[in-house]
Amino acid sequence: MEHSTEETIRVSLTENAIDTEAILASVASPRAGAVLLFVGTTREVTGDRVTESLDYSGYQEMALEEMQRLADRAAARWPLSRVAMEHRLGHVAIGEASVAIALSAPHRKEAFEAGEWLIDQLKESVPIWKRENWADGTCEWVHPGLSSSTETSH
Amino acid sequence: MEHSTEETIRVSLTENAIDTEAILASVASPRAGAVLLFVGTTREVTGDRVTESLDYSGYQEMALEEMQRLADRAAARWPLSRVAMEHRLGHVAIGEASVAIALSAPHRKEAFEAGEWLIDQLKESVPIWKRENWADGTCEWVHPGLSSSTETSH
Amino acid sequence: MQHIPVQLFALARDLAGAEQVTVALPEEATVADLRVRLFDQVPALGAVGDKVRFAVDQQYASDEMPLSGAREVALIPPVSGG
Amino acid sequence: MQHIPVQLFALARDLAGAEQVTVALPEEATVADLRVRLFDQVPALGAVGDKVRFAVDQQYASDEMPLSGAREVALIPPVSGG
Repeated sequence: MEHSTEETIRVSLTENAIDTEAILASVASPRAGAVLLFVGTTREVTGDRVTESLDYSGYQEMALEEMQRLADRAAARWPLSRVAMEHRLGHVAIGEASVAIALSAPHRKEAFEAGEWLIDQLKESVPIWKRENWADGTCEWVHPGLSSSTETSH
Repeated sequence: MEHSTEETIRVSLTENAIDTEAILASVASPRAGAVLLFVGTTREVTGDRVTESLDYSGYQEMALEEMQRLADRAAARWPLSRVAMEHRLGHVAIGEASVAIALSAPHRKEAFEAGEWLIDQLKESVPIWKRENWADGTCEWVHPGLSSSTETSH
Repeated sequence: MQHIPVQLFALARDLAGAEQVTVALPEEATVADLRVRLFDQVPALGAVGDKVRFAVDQQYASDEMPLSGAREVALIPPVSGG
Repeated sequence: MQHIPVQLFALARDLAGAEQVTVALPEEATVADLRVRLFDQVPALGAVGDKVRFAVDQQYASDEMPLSGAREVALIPPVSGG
């Protein structure tokens, strides 16, 4: 599933392994002096619990729209050459990439700023949800700010 | 040419194209939630001058030592899982990578901070020099802070 | 009255036991009215409480936003992508 | 007296027309003494002026550092890698 309203910005969702090399290649630009790639991967241990795998679920149409809006805002705020964002959906094994953000810019400072801003914003607003499958056999949706999936409302 | 005193840090110099995928793969870690790759590439236009190509020359033994020292300092300052730094030497065409820095960390904030610090420091202290081959046929060593290669001393 | 299908995701979908819940509201209703009515109608959604946002036509919507003319409405519990 | 070969790079190498210049200095000489003597001996290096650093045994050295026992000395003009 892919969304590309401008040739300089590509956002996508995939049920397959994220191809970081293809994403890097997609932001190549002769005007760029800096290329930045951020990859978010599944950690095996969070606190004292062991994660066996993850499942990502998304409100797909809106997730693509929101990723496009974030990339547009980044491109308006920093002089970026190209931006690519891809998020994985479905079952994700430990150590595999769940998200990749790549961008190119004339200078490195703006590349780092824009890259960090994009992943921070993605985690705030793109409607995608992670379900942790713990090694003890239980699983749980992750909803930051909600104390627990089994607690009742406050 | 490669230098690897600890398995968590790899620094290298190469006269071949930088293999970004191999560098990314070398920092994979099950403890990492974040992987960052920075690639510096040759820009075609700097100000109003057109660059045709670059040649990088290094004090190789010290360059490797200095890259290792920077990576050690970064690993002491931030909780990093792995660090890889590679710099290209010799003739580099427009659009090709001259440097790549990859690292993995449990969390993204430290990955961005350490990545930006490493490239900033590398550009300050690693003894490697760039010669710009301009489209007009002239060429010039780049020595930041020196006004011109042809001026006499002050 | 308008009948608004509200899409549910993640824990909200599990709590409601449905991918979608339809809510009946007056024509002049806003997102705030939808919020009250939806939680009345499906008490199990209380577990996601007031941390949820609503999206109208694939954009986050303020509580004041009128729902008339909305093509697609969704309840968005706190997101955890990345 | 000690005879210290000083490695040159980039523009400094082009200016001196050599990859290395050997400087004779008293045993107790420091990096600061080397700096003065080298620029006296090879005036063409003046074009890189006082922006250069020196490395002793592959580490940047302060002006106060003594040169006795140094295995490798290099003149490091402002770097431009990256």
